[in-house]
Amino acid sequence: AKGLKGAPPPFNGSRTIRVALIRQMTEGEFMQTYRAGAQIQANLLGIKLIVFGKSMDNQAEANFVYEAINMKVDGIIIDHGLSETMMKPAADAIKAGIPVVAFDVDLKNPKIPQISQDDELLGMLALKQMVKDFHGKANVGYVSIAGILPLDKRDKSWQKIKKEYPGIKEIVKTGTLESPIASKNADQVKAVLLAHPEINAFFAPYDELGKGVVQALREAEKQDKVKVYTADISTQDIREMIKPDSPWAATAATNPASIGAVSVRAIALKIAGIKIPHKILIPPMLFTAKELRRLKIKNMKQLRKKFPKFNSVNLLNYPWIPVDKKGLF
Amino acid sequence: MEKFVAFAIKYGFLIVMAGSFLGFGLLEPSFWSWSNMFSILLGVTIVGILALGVTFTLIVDGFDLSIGSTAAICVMISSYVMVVLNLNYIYAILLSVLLGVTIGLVNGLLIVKAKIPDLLATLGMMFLIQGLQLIPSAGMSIGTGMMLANGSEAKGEFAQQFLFLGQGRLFNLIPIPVIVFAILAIIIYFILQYTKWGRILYAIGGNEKAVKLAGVSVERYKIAAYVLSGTISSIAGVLLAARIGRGDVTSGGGLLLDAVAAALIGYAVLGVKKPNALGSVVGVIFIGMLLNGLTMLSLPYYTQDFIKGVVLVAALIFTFGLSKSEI
Amino acid sequence: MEKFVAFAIKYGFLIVMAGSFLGFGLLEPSFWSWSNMFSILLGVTIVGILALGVTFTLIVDGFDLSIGSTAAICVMISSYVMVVLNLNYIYAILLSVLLGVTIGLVNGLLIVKAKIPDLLATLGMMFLIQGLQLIPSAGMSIGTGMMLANGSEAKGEFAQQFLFLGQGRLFNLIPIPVIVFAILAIIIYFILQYTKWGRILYAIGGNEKAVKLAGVSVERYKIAAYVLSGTISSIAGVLLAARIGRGDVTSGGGLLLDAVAAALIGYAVLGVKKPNALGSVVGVIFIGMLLNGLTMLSLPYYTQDFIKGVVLVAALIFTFGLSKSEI
Amino acid sequence: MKDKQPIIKAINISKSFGVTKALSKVNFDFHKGEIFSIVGANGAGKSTFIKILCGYYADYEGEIYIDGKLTKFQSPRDAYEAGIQVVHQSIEQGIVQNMSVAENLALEMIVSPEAPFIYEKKKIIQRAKEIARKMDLEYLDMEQNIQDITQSQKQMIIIARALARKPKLLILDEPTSSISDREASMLFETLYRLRDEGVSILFISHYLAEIKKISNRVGVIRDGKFGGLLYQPLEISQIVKKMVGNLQSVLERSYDKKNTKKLVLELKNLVIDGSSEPINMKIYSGEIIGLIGLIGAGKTELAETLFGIRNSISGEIKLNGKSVNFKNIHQAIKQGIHMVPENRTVNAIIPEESIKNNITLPFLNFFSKYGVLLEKNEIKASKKMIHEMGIKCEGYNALIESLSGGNQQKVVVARWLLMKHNIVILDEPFQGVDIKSRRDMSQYLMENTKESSVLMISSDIDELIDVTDRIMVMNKGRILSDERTSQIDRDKLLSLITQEG
Ligand SMILES: Nc1ncnc2c1ncn2[C@@H]1O[C@H](COP(=O)(O)OP(=O)(O)OP(=O)(O)O)[C@@H](O)[C@H]1O
Ligand SMILES: Nc1ncnc2c1ncn2[C@@H]1O[C@H](COP(=O)(O)OP(=O)(O)OP(=O)(O)O)[C@@H](O)[C@H]1O
Ligand SMILES: [Mg+2]
Ligand SMILES: [Mg+2]
Repeated sequence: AKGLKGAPPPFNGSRTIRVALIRQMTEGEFMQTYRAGAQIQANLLGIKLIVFGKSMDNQAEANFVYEAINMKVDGIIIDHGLSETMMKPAADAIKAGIPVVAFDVDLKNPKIPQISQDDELLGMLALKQMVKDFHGKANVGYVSIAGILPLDKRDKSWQKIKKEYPGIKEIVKTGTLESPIASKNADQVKAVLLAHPEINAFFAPYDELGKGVVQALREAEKQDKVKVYTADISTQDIREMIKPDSPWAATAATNPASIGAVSVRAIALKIAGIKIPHKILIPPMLFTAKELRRLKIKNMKQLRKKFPKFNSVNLLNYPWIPVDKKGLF
Repeated sequence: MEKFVAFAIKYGFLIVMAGSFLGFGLLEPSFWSWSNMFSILLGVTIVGILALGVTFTLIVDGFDLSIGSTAAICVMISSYVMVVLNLNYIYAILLSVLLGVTIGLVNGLLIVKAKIPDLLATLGMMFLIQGLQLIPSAGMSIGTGMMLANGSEAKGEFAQQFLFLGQGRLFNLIPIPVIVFAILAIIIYFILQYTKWGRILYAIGGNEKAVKLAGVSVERYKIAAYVLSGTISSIAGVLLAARIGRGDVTSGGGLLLDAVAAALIGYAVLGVKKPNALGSVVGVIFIGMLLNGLTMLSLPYYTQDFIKGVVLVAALIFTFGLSKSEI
Repeated sequence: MEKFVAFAIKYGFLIVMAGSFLGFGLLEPSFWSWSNMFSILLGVTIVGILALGVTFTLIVDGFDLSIGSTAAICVMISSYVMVVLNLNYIYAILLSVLLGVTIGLVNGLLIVKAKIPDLLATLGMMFLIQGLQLIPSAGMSIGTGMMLANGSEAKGEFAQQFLFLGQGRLFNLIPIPVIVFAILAIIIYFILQYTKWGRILYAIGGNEKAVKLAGVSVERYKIAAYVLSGTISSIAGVLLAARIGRGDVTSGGGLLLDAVAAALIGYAVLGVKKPNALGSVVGVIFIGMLLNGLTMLSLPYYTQDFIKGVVLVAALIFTFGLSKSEI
Repeated sequence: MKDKQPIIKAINISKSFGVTKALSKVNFDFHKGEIFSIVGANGAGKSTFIKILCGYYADYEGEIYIDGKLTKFQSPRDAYEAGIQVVHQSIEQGIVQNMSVAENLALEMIVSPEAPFIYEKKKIIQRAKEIARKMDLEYLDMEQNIQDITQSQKQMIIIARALARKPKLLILDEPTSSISDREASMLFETLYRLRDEGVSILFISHYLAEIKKISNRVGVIRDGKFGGLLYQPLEISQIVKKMVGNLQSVLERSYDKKNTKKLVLELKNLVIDGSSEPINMKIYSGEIIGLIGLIGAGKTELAETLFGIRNSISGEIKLNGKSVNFKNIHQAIKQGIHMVPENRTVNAIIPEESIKNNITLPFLNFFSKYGVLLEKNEIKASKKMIHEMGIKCEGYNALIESLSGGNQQKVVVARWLLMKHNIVILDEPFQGVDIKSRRDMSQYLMENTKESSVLMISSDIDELIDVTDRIMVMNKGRILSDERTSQIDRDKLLSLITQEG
């Protein structure tokens, strides 16, 4: 391996570094972009990234940690998962002398730095926009699924908002993870719209769910009467949001690619023996359809250009760590 | 008494269905609106078309586990052709259908020529396709603006004509996919019920050897059943791509089981106890109606599967349990 | 030549397996370590136990689609008992197994007494259980500190002894679930191969009517097969709960198809072309090994399904395609 | 020889299947040490009666007394325990596919409640060999799969198994319909021996000559009702009369044979497989030819070669003077060669379909236009066949499963007589068919064989003598004789059939 200028060992080229990225979910745009970001940062650092993942199989995820230990990798990134399941394997990895960092899963171990996107804030940003748009009074359809960790965290904000603003009423709750997620949710939402014509806003704190809602509104021809608030963002989402008649009002998001990159930087620093903070929080941003239209943003590339803070999270940056210049983050 | 039982077996399922239809409507009048009827139908088209496909293989006493993944790979191929390769949507459709035919043909050959049991062969095929669909886009969903391997962004778009297939409406009311579904259902019903091909397919399911000894090329018919299953699945895939407007890697997920459930429920419709096109269609509409109605009554989503299961099992006991038969 | 073909059919699969074992080890030496062997085994235990369960129903020429959801509901029940009800872990295990027995019994009765076709009955059951598992916790995952309906927090915890079942190791090397799996596999292998029960189950699969006329209570054996399938699935569920340490609603997901795949691959092992315990175990280990090895060679995850499918289909063609058989 | 008290007494037995009343108030009793035969037309209810007696149908009406005690069997097991052993009519119901020959023979050692828990192959094989000895089956490879042996061997295995249990009452439902004469005589010897040991035997057959030969008493079932008892000395004509009423005594051909002689099928030095000798044969129009031989003589192989299922090694098949070489069945049918295969359950019947659909199956091209079925034509054609062949059924739409064996066979024959043909091959067409149905079928063939011809394969001489114009003997793949039926010497024919080498 060719080393990096001014880098501490082992990044000075003394050997190949292997990092295991262990994932709970592999599908969905968020996950894919996260991975792309991690991969680019790993390439820049000369790290060989080995990705372990099987969609939503928690026990397999625990097992992957042991497989990584067997392979004697230099570091492990645990990307999502259940704390109960992943705590012990992660502790075992630490015991085996392999540094671990975690993203969006609380491993309750002082030796494991926790990277997380602030899900509660994410939900809160979108909801606050809703409160503003509706002046504190709205009949809301809530589309979410319990039992999924980030969604559960965003649910907390929803409960808070309801308490805080009694004018914001939850009329009905639906949601399904059956694939194809968007169409299945669209079917449900259409039924809900017929049964509850009074609904004038939707909170769908995950963009796949949001797409379903938007599709349903279009098919029911109610896109001008209802507004939709979601989380996450992608080119697909932007293209929908900027349509002149789009009911999609706002979405709160972090840039998964930069989280991926931050995760890899964190593990690299751990491998190099450099101390990093225990809690690393990636702040979300709010994007409204109005603003996107005003700035003539049509895709993620333009979004990243126009919002440098969103594009490149300035965390864990060291002079010897190269950063992608092509504009992914 | 005997007559009553016979009646119950024949019409029991339809009565339950009519009952639910009435019940939902009474509790929630908007359930009965035309637009809701079509939204139920639209919701079940993809699964319904797949159920029609799997019916063919069930008739020849086979099984096709690869239908869901065939539809899913067609979603990816359509998207790839339009978005990444930036080609005309006609190619997207043609390539998808061609792929469906090929998958069906390979299934058929594996089963008929290599004599691999149907479940086994199509299961292998299912895994294979599930893997294959991820490769062109390296596991990513395909949409305009996606990053390509060379770092540039995909420029192609879903053609408006293509999207119309999934999202358009006739007379501003009847969704195009529903029309496709209806046409397919009628054709398939007709073929199975009124042509010699249908007759022979059923006969093969009854006693393959006897049909062979009657001078029929059983192998060809069996292969044809799988080719049809693959082709029909690919049509479902094209419509699905047009509906979601994106090459979503997760799109194949629940399709298989839902389609199989519908086709199997079809056995109970009219008490024929055989795979049949009408039954598959009714089965799929029944499930769709149930989900729609229950959602309207705002039953929590997590009770819906349960109720679906209860009604299904009840209908089955009704149909099969009542008919006395020797072993 | 004939001999060679016979040899190939009998040992072809094992040779491919040994070949992959060698290949992976040569490319990645840590593949061969003991701890990695046990990692592979640990990774397949849950699916492996389920595959053993489904083998019983396959033997009597039936099918059990509800195994995955049975395991999943046992995860929820175990968690509910310990976390929400705050009871001893022994109750968690007992209740889970009781539930498994009940589900199996209901399946058996639906199939044998109500004469509902196996696929249909167990599919209905699958939906039903999938729905049922969500109801006690209103669709939420169950973990310590979760909010209960009455607004308080759940106080119970997963007992250490319970977690040990899933996460503990013997001699600090052999994972407990692997030991459970091995014991179950040996018992089931023995029953199927060397006792009259096993013989009778196979005989029923061969010709139910003949066995009935020979004076065997076929109904009882068939029900027993489903009860065993349910019970074994519940054991898998308990282990799964102990492994993940949480009542996770999504835990049932891919279990069914993976288990069925393993059991069906088992047909090819030693060329017996029948469901068998040894085959199911080898099948599941083969899949596990393949995935482990390929991951170590850092093949992207999205190519793994494809390779799995290719190897599966190839092994099948080898086993079934080579053996000539008359119609 | 008879005890006063019957060991089994069945009183007023009735049983219905849905609307079909299969049995109504049937009374029989069986004594120690006698052979009691039950006769009746196809569908009379014989098999149903037996299935009640052996506990297979628990929901019958009436009473069964065993040794004077009222008994109600809930399952076949109960009947076993009471000492009743049954060889059922269908071979498929007697053997277990997934098992070896030894396991099938020693099935009892595996399935009975007293069977040892641990399965020991050696003991099973040992026991199987003991059982096999009783019916001279030691030559069988005990470990081969049951699927790899012939039908008659399977039948012998089932019989051997039943004998091994030393039953009080042994029931045999048409045991001879798929075994050779030699095997049958061996079976009879065994039955005599058992009878003399005090076993009561209940025997069912459509071969009235057998019935006459071996029975002490004969009971008749007619249309599900008790049809009377007959005692020694028995007369076939008397049995027939009780069974089905008066039969036309001689079959007659209703046309003049002389002016129809045209060579339809000619075999020239046809070699079917490597070890067989060339076959030569000529069949003319209007002829009904019999082909007789022991089981395994190669009759079916010849038929299959003519029908395009197998390829011949050398030689020539000429049809209406033109040499033909069929690559598949379809081509054979196109050239007007039709064949009714042996073993209708496995080879011919589509169980879940109607009589009509079963009849028209091979000729759907004829009954359809652009692939669309012309159901009216189908109905007309099948109604005609049902009527002409005297198929007893509720109508053309009845499921074939609901017919009795003989009537099912008539449907299968009707299938191949439906369309014009040059020659129809009937492979064991009368297996399990009652005398009246046989007569009906034969009569139909005689009336309708004018431009075409019939090749009827059988292992029963009397069957063929009744119908055919000429009989050929096949022995180990060779045609040993070819004579006009009117000039045949029965004994000479028999010796040709069985001669060795
Ligand atoms: N499982 C069944 N379901 C409906 N009807 C049946 C069933 N079994 C028999 N039958 C009917 O009962 C009657 C008696 O049938 P059974 O088999 O006892 O006749 P059989 O005297 O044995 O005739 P064969 O000589 O053809 O064997 C027939 O009319 C038959 O169609
Ligand atoms: N299923 C089988 N397995 C093995 N050998 C067979 C089988 N069937 C037939 N044979 C053998 O093939 C040869 C010819 O059999 P074929 O069936 O033509 O005889 P057949 O005269 O028609 O007798 P059958 O009355 O049994 O039909 C014989 O040597 C026979 O033993
Ligand atoms: Mg009978
Ligand atoms: Mg023969």
